[in-house]
Amino acid sequence: MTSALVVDAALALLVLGLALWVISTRAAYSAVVGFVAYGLLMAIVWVRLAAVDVAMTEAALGTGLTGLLLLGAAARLAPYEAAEVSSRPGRGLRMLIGLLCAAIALGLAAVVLMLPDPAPTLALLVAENLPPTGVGNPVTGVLLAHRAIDTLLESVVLIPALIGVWSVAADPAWGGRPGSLPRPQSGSALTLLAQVLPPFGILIGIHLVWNGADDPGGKFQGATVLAAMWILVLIAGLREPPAVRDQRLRVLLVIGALVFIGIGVAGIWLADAFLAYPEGYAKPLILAIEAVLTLSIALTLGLLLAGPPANDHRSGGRS
Amino acid sequence: MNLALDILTIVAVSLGAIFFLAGTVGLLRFPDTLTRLHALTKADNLGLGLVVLGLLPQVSAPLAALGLLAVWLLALLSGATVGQLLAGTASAPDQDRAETPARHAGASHD
Amino acid sequence: MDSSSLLVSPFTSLIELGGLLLVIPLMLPVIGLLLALMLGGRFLGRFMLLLLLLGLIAALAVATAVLTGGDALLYHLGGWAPPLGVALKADGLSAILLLVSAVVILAVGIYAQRDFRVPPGAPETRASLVFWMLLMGVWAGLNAAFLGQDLFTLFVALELLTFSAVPLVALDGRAETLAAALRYLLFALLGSVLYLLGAVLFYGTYATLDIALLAERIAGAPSLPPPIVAAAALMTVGLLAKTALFPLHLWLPPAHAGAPPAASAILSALVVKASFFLILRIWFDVLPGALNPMTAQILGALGAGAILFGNLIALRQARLKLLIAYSTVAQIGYLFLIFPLAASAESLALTGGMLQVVSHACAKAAMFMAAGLLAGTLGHDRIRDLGGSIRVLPITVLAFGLAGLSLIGIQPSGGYLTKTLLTAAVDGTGQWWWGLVMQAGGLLTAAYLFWVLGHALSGPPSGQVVARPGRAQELVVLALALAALLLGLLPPALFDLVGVGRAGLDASAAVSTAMAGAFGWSKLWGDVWPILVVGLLVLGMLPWPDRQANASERLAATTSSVTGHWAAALGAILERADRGLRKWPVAGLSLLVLALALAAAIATGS
Amino acid sequence: MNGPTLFGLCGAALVGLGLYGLICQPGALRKILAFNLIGSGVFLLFGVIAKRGGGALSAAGLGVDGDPVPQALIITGLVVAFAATSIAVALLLRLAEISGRSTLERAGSGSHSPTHERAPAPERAA
Amino acid sequence: MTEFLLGAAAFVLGTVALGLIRLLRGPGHADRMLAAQLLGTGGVAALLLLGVATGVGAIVEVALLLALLAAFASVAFVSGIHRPDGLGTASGTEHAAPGSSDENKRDTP
Repeated sequence: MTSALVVDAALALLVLGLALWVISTRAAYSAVVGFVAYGLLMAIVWVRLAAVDVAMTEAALGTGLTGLLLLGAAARLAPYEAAEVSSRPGRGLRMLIGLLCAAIALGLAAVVLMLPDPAPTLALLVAENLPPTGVGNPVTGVLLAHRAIDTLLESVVLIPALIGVWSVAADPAWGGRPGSLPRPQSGSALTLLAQVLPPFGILIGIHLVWNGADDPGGKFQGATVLAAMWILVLIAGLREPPAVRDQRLRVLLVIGALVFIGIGVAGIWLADAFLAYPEGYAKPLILAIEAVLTLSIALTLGLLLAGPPANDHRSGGRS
Repeated sequence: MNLALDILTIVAVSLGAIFFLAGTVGLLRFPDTLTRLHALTKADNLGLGLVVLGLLPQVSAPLAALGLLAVWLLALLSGATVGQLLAGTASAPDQDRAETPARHAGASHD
Repeated sequence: MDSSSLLVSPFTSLIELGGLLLVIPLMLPVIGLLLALMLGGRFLGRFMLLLLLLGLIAALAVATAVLTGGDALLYHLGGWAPPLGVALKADGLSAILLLVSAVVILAVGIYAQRDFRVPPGAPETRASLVFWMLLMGVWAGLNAAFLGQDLFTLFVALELLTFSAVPLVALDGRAETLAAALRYLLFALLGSVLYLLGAVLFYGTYATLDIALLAERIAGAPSLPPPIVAAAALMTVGLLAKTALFPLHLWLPPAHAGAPPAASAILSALVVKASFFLILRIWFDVLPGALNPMTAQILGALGAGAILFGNLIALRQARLKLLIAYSTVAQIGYLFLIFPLAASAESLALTGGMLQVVSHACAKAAMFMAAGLLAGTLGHDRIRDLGGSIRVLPITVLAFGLAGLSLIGIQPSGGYLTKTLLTAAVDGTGQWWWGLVMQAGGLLTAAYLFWVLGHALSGPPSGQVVARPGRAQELVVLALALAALLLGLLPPALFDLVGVGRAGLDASAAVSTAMAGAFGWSKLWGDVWPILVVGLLVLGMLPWPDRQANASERLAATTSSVTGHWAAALGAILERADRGLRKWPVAGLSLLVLALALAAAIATGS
Repeated sequence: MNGPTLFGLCGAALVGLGLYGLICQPGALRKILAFNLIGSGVFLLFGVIAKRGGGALSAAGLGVDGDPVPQALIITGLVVAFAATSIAVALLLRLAEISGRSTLERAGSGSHSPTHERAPAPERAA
Repeated sequence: MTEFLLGAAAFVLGTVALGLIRLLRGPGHADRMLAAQLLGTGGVAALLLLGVATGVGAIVEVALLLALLAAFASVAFVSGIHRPDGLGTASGTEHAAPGSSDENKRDTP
């Protein structure tokens, strides 16, 4: 097992080095590039920790979507960056804060070493209680049956987040199309990529959702891939983002959570509890919820990236 | 037979690893962005291809083998596109304008 | 019993649902949030009002069920019992908070009908859709935080709350409010991530996140394991950051003062209470035995600091909304006095604390909305230029004053009852210094209220009326203020609610002992005369009509002659200290120091 | 020393680094990045706990590798963190757009102080 | 064979980590992104090696996702890098904010 440990040590060092880079480098843009690389490595770390579902989410969200969001922001903020240095805290204060942060990190490290051994776990309990849910992937079972409320609330949380993003729009622009994405590029390579990649991506996304019931994968991962493909098409200028006032868009955004709640409420009569599934129907219901949620989440994630509504024509700028 | 496949794996994976090394060296030693870009896209795509080739005999399920190939194809496709896009940026007529803020930021850091 | 059947009868069918009843307050706002996006449009406000009414009925039903049943309502979501599943629970504290949120949000909903209506001709406006949706989001987050029994579900609830509250701050889209919202968001995110870290350590030690199971397992351990010590410190500090307890209050004044009045009311009255409630949950439900004297004294000291500091800074504010925001900083402090007092007088302290939550929620919502009406009518909220506003907005100024009486703690307000109970607890524990802080806090509160009211009452109207407020708006503000003022007259039996679901807490007995002889003329006089003295002092500093011409010189002269140079100097020093403390790196430093200090305090006690 | 412990220590260090960045970096975008680092460190700790829990079981020959409950919670947490990041970025971009600054504090003068509004406004002296 | 594959994974990771020096040195954003891209490809290779070595089939899917989204991030980078200069767009009106985008202009006021 020594070479496995070498891999782990290399990964841990790389992750720490990149984190240090992200914190300490001067230009925000370089820090963001470092953060994208960091996300990539974290995906590998998750694989090393036997958390393949998490690795997929990290690869899709941490590297892909967060990367686009932050790279775009860094590019747009670059003109203002030089002014930041002047409001940096003084050296003494920084050193004091650094010392305290180090103390907290050391304390945490000590706590990590003092965690009980053998570790307490719910893995066994989940395994025992997986059959009634009808799914084979325990993570999916936990997300959609045992702790369905977290997943429900979490898909709901995305809606206020989206409203928060939309809320910074200028009043006259309300109702229009989101305007934060990079302008369409005329480069043929991008157009080609935006034509070739999405079919692959959509296939992978659907595969992830469909397979997520029994193998690693699931709606978040699938939805993220779909969102990324959609954004790619938008960046290439092949499609326009939908207007915020669009009624169909709004229905699609909330339909996932509403269906989830609807099935949950039906569970009160059919299975004696809110968010319970009637015996024997658990798996099809879970798959149905996942399918609709994937659609809503993919749209929401895409729109979170697309930013607040701007004046109707995207290249028209906003005043 | 098994031994032959294992040897194929070892050879291909080792070669792939060496290509990665070559790509890294190229990235570090070549003088400007454009040459680094060309060195990198060739080396890492070949490296990944060789690794995939080496791993193919080690997986039993045909679906897994397909997955491996798909990974490589995807990397090839995106590598080529991104390479072209980056090259377009680097060699655009108004390159100076494009690169100025970057250079400034980088220079002030070094 | 006749009275109890009268109480129950309207809700019989709801109460029969048992634990399932809890799903209604949990899901109603969520459904409202989702439908609001789908429907949008001109009549959103009316539709939301309907949901708010339904929510109030559900909250009333929960409170009735908890009170008459005498035990907490418990529900296992999906039929999965913890540790695998997630439980909902409404004990007395949850029921009270559900109810007060429903009442305050309904009041705000009525108030906001006018502010956020869609002008004729427009299909929908940004402000209207965003406000109503996020109001639902806040409500959903609050209810989930009050009902959740799982530390991670509570984390998601907190995030739902934060994501909904932050954009409300920046609703008007000015640069200052955007900066305030961003500052609020980033500090709140720091708080939530520390909270999550604590939850992770809990899971790593006991493999469950359920509050009841954790309490059981921790009670069974001989001493607190180190990860739990760290978890308690991190979660407490994270939640303190979200509650904006001094000295972590950097984000609160600009955020609460910059938001539209309806949003300020919600943020100040309710949102900060959710994270406070989780601190209560952690210390009284998860770790009931671990609150050692040193930890309790630290929390109490921060509370005392908040009371003194917040009130003093409030006194120096020139803008009404900022004054009210700093008053919130101070009022949060009272909530943390219950930690040192709970050691030997748990029922008194907890009941007092809950009363403070309720009365402050009503009073502060009323004050922010009253300030909103004043600002909307006069076109500004500068205290010095409020002259004569009583003639323009008599009901509003009256409501502001009545709400203020509750904050000062005059009979029969909720604030008075809070003070009585906490003072009884102080007497019981012999920690006289907290009593001193409360007295000083009351007097300072009186000072700034007289300052504002004095300006509002005196002089001719000093400006033109920009717009007339709606009659419904004024009445709803008055109703909330009256609710805060009359809270003390509630039948003592209702205070039983606080003790429901917690062993050995007989709230109403403690309350009735403390209340015996609390109301009466002699007592009232004893409370009122120091306040009158303060009032006279403040009135002496006011620019009266006959001296209007050179009011500011007079003011400077009186200030220097009556209270002396040292007061002005002290004020300036405090203000600088506040500005320093509210700098981001300094606040971050305070947070780190607090985390380490709390960890040390918890560790030494265990 | 084994892999999970190594990553656990790494997670602790990430929390410390992120805290430092969040507190000391003046730029708001850098603070957002630092918040993501802290979050990632916390998730990493949670992942280590999941792995340890699974390890104890697989040592007992049960063939379970990792506790699915923390893994599910991490996935939820990652999505929530992304939502938080997107709100923060939207607020920040708008702030920069209309005021030309990308920091929480005004450069030089320290925090935005309410006392700026204390100056009496005499234009209403009717 | 497992040991060999793990060793190869460690080697590839180490090599691409070396490439991160380019991240430190820059000098341009494009060079930094190249380093990140090398890390992406190398990471995918390392993942595949790890997946086969440990026999977890689903890791291949992680690699697939990583490859897909690394491409996406690069596109984001390439389209993002134009923006401070308004390159590739007809109008640069979006950045009419103070100081515009030009380094030199910013110093004058």
